[in-house]
Amino acid sequence: MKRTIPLFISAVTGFVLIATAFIPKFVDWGNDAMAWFNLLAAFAFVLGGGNLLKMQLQKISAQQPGWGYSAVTLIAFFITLFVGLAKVGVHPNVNFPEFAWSGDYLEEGSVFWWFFEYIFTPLSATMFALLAFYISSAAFRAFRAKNTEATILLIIAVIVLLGRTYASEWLTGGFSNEPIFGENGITYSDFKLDHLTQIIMEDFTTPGMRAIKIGIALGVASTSLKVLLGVDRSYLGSDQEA
Amino acid sequence: MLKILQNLDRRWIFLLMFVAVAVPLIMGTTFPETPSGEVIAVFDAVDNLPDGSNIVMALDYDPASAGELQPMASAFTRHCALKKHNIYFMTLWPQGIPMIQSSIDILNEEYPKTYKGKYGTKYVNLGFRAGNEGVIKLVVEDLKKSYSADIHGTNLDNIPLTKNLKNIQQVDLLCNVSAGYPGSQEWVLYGSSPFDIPTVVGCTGVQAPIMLPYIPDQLTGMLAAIKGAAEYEQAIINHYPQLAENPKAKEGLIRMGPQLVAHVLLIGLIALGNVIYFWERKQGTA
Amino acid sequence: MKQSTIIWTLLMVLGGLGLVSVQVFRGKGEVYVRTVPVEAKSSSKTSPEQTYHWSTYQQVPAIEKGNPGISLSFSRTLGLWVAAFCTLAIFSFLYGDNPLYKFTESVFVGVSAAYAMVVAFWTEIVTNLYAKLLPGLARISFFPDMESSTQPNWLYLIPLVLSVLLLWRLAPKGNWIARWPLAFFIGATAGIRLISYLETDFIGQLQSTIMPFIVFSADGSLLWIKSLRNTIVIVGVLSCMVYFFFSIEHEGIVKYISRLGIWFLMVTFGASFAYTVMGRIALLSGRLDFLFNNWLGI
Amino acid sequence: MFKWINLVIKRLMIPLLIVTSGVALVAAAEPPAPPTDFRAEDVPGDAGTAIDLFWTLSPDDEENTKPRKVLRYVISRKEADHKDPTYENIGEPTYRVNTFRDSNCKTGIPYLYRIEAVGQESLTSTPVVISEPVIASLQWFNLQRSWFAVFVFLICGSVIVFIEMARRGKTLKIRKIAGLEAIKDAVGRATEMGRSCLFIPGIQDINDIQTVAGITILAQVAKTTADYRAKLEVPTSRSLVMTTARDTVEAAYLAAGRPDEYNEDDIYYITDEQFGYVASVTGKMVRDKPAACFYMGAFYAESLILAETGNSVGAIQVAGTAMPTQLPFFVAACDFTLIGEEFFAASAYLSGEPQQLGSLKGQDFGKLIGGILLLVGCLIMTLSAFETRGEKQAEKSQSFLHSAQTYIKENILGKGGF
Repeated sequence: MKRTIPLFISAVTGFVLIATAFIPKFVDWGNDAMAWFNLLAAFAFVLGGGNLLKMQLQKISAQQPGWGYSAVTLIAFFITLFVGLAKVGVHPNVNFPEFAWSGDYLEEGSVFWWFFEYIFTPLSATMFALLAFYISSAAFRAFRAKNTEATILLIIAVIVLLGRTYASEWLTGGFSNEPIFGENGITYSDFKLDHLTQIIMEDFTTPGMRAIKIGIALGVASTSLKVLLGVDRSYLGSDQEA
Repeated sequence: MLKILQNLDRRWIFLLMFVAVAVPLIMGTTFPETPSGEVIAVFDAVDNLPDGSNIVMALDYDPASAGELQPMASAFTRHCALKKHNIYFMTLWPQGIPMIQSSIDILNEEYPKTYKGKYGTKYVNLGFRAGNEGVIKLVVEDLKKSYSADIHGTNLDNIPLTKNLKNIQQVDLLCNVSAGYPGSQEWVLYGSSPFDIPTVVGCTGVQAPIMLPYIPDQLTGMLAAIKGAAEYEQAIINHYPQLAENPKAKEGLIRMGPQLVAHVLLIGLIALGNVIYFWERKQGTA
Repeated sequence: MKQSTIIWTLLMVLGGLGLVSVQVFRGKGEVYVRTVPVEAKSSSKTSPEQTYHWSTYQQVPAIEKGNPGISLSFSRTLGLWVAAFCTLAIFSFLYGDNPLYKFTESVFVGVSAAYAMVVAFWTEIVTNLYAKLLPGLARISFFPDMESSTQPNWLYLIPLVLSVLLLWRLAPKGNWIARWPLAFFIGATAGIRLISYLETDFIGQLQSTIMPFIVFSADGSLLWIKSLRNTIVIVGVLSCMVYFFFSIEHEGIVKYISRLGIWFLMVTFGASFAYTVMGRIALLSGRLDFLFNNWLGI
Repeated sequence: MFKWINLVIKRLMIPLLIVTSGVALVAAAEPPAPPTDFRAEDVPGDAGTAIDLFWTLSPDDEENTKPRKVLRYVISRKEADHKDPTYENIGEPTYRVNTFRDSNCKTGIPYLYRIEAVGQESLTSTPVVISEPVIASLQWFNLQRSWFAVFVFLICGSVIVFIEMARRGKTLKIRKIAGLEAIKDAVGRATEMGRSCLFIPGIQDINDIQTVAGITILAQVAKTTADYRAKLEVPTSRSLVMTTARDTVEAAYLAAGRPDEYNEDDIYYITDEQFGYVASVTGKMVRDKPAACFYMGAFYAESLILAETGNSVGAIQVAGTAMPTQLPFFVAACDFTLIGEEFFAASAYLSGEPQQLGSLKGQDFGKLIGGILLLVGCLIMTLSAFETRGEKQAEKSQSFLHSAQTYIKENILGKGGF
């Protein structure tokens, strides 16, 4: 009951969806399954909120260090949830003004919109902007040409970094269109940094990434197969958890 | 000297980085760009379509990546507006809804003749659906199972643009602007590759190398990072000089100034760090 | 250490003073809006003459200040300052972990969880579940333009049940039942991934890589640059694949091929490194752009 | 009163209208010529829900005339058997487009299609109707994907066969992985210096396959530290990972015969929050100065902060991850990095679990097929290039090599079917 049914469910769902690729008749079933899948994904957001609630409440009730911040999180969570679900400050749909709830929950000027625009946006954007600073200090303290591999990596990185800005024009803009030797078609301007960058991307990064992708594809396929066949059951967790 | 450099507080480096980005930004320095082949491919994909073609604009990013991707999304929107294309907006990120809104604002404010008040006949906002690749899988097979109504709750059967649309296999172009998962990779995996939907993407620098092998077979073209956005803006301005007056159409170009200074700073830091490293090693062995 | 702390604090204080002075003397950091009156006619047939009135506000550039219909928006000006405060509070983490950062971070966690939940609720749960199961109720509450003849789609009871089971995970007891929806979820993901990855990333990539080593132009002469580039790509893919082939030891010729493969990988990573760096800097300039242009108006 | 106005309007306006419309007609508007050769086909390999339409562009639909004579085409459809059939508009493709797919068909119903070209001022051409009704029929197997089915079968089959072989006790050989030696050296150096080792199993939960691989490698690291009597610390960012890590390390110490040296408190949970976790771990690194740091698992942006701090305290660093975006930073900042699949291979090698080994072997088999196909395909294309060298595009011979080349690209790897 605890293990057999889930294995059965996942196997049936998975194989039906695989079959949709080959048997047109299955496409409609597959679409129904995907519609349910998307609904479950929406409930996963609700589950995420519930989990957050549960964890923060535990922290607060246990008076763990920093429980005050948990309270802040909870307050922010509930206020946002309330203004979003209650459509605070939302006008009804212009075509149906007598339906008070027909408006758009993210309408410009509503409270939920305000939360997004003036709290969520700056916080998330700045969190990511911090990474630029970390990269700068890592550049100074961590990226060392310790071995051949790291040396190649750093040299290429420098070429691409320069080639993707106006620096390539400054440094190598003067390279002329004259052929280097004979009639072989290679000119000095082929060694401009931006052109080098292009060659690196097209002739070296592309094959490298292709091989990585081929490897990942095979890895994904074999992992998926193991899940569907019930060989890999790690997603079920251990029995103690239940 | 070595001692000082070895024990340098990293906050000084942070400050350097801040200055390197802030100063060119305040000065507003811009450099001329020449669109590269990849960007021209994207430009042509949008420009060579007949006026009034159907374009799905999937904006899968959030405010965290807007710094890099907003210029691309705006440029795509402007270019489509200049070509009077019909645009279907959608997103796989919950935070993407306001991002769509800013593109729609461009349509209404800068191209009122073609778009203002023409919701449903020239553009439609499908909004967000949960399910990541599940949504893509569904919209390429059966749009209305995923989107029964648009973002305003209007039934898709009551909207002229979507009334006869069974799925998005038949659109003329798919424009995707993406900040990660779900995004470009998923659109290629579940949309453009199995159903041969012509696709162009604009993606973050982090994703760009990962998307590279798909060009040109599965992807028509790609705008990679802020440089791609700047070149694309330049390509549009070259063809439609009226945009040169619009400062908003040069967002990406303006960002290339800080980019240059910061890149040079980073290269300097890497070089200096390595000099210290080899110096240390020499002292250690001596 | 002490000394540097003092220097940093001084810098911060000076910076803050500078910001305040800019605000005070230049009068920036305010948001102006245009009032747009809305008149909506009722759509119901019983009372067609009834109209509803309200106003919406449209943000305008500060230059239009003083024009008729333009007013200072208190809520949005406050918002701008809150946004600036949040930005600076997160940046303060660069100086060191501090209560201000922790506070804003906690707010962020709460707001983002609730945001995702609200959006998922209105877009997916209400439109695709509630409206499918209870179309009559949905029509009079949220979707007035739905066909009144729409019948409930009972097939959607299945995802409803699965969803309830999923939320059961939060219950203290019997949360093993949540494995059923989880199994559905995992099975579906595995099914669609198996096919699409093999089709696009395995077969598709092989197809794109099959090219001639040597290319001739239309008149039969050797295009040696094109040939060289093709060869590099093919050799690159093959040698990297050899590196990731785990069934043979790296001895003899294989050793050299895999060595070549690792160099290709390093070039790949070098480019990827540069692109990532580029992206991160763009994010920072985007944020500073907000501080300087939207808030300070420099 | 009304009548009078009506009369005036009729008397005055109608001639005026005629005159103006006549002028307009003379000036610009003339209905465009209709498109020709309009035909319909059932879409192959589908469930009988779609019909493809093709036509030759209207002669007025020219590439570069302005203003355009044809703005769009209007396609309508009716059911041929219906009692009272009327054409319904089903789509409006733009100018210069000559195909349309109607995806809203019902299986088995004959449809008639009609196309009109629409020009300036909504003037429409004479309609063109397909000669006989078409039926969308259901196919039981999508033949276009038959070769793909072979590949799926081969790859999945080999994974299953190899797992079965491993279960039956057959030894599956995996090459030596250099990174595993590096782990030993790093622990050895930490012992020499009398400092601790730090192991970070990524920031994802235990259900992530990379975390699992990281924990497998942790077992090996723990075995080595137990042998060398070095101190091992494992801060985790998920509580479940902590529990698993404790079990793993305890077992490793037990196996090494030093259960008394295992200290549960060295494996602890910090916080789920990404940056909070990093701040705490880096703080600890600066204070304790570990001599060896291991990063094995799923990492995001924190990879570089961790590696940087490790470098600044002079630790030997060994990393392993399958995150393509973070690999460059680890390679640049660490002494040794297990790259992508190598990381999983190391885990399979160490754990010896049949399912891990079997799937690794199955993937190798897939790579072998891919590699051979790639090499053969490229060789055939090269030979064919030599064969057709110098021939004009038009007279390219349909030799065996040429058809073999197209078959590989279009049928085996493409959507051509058998």
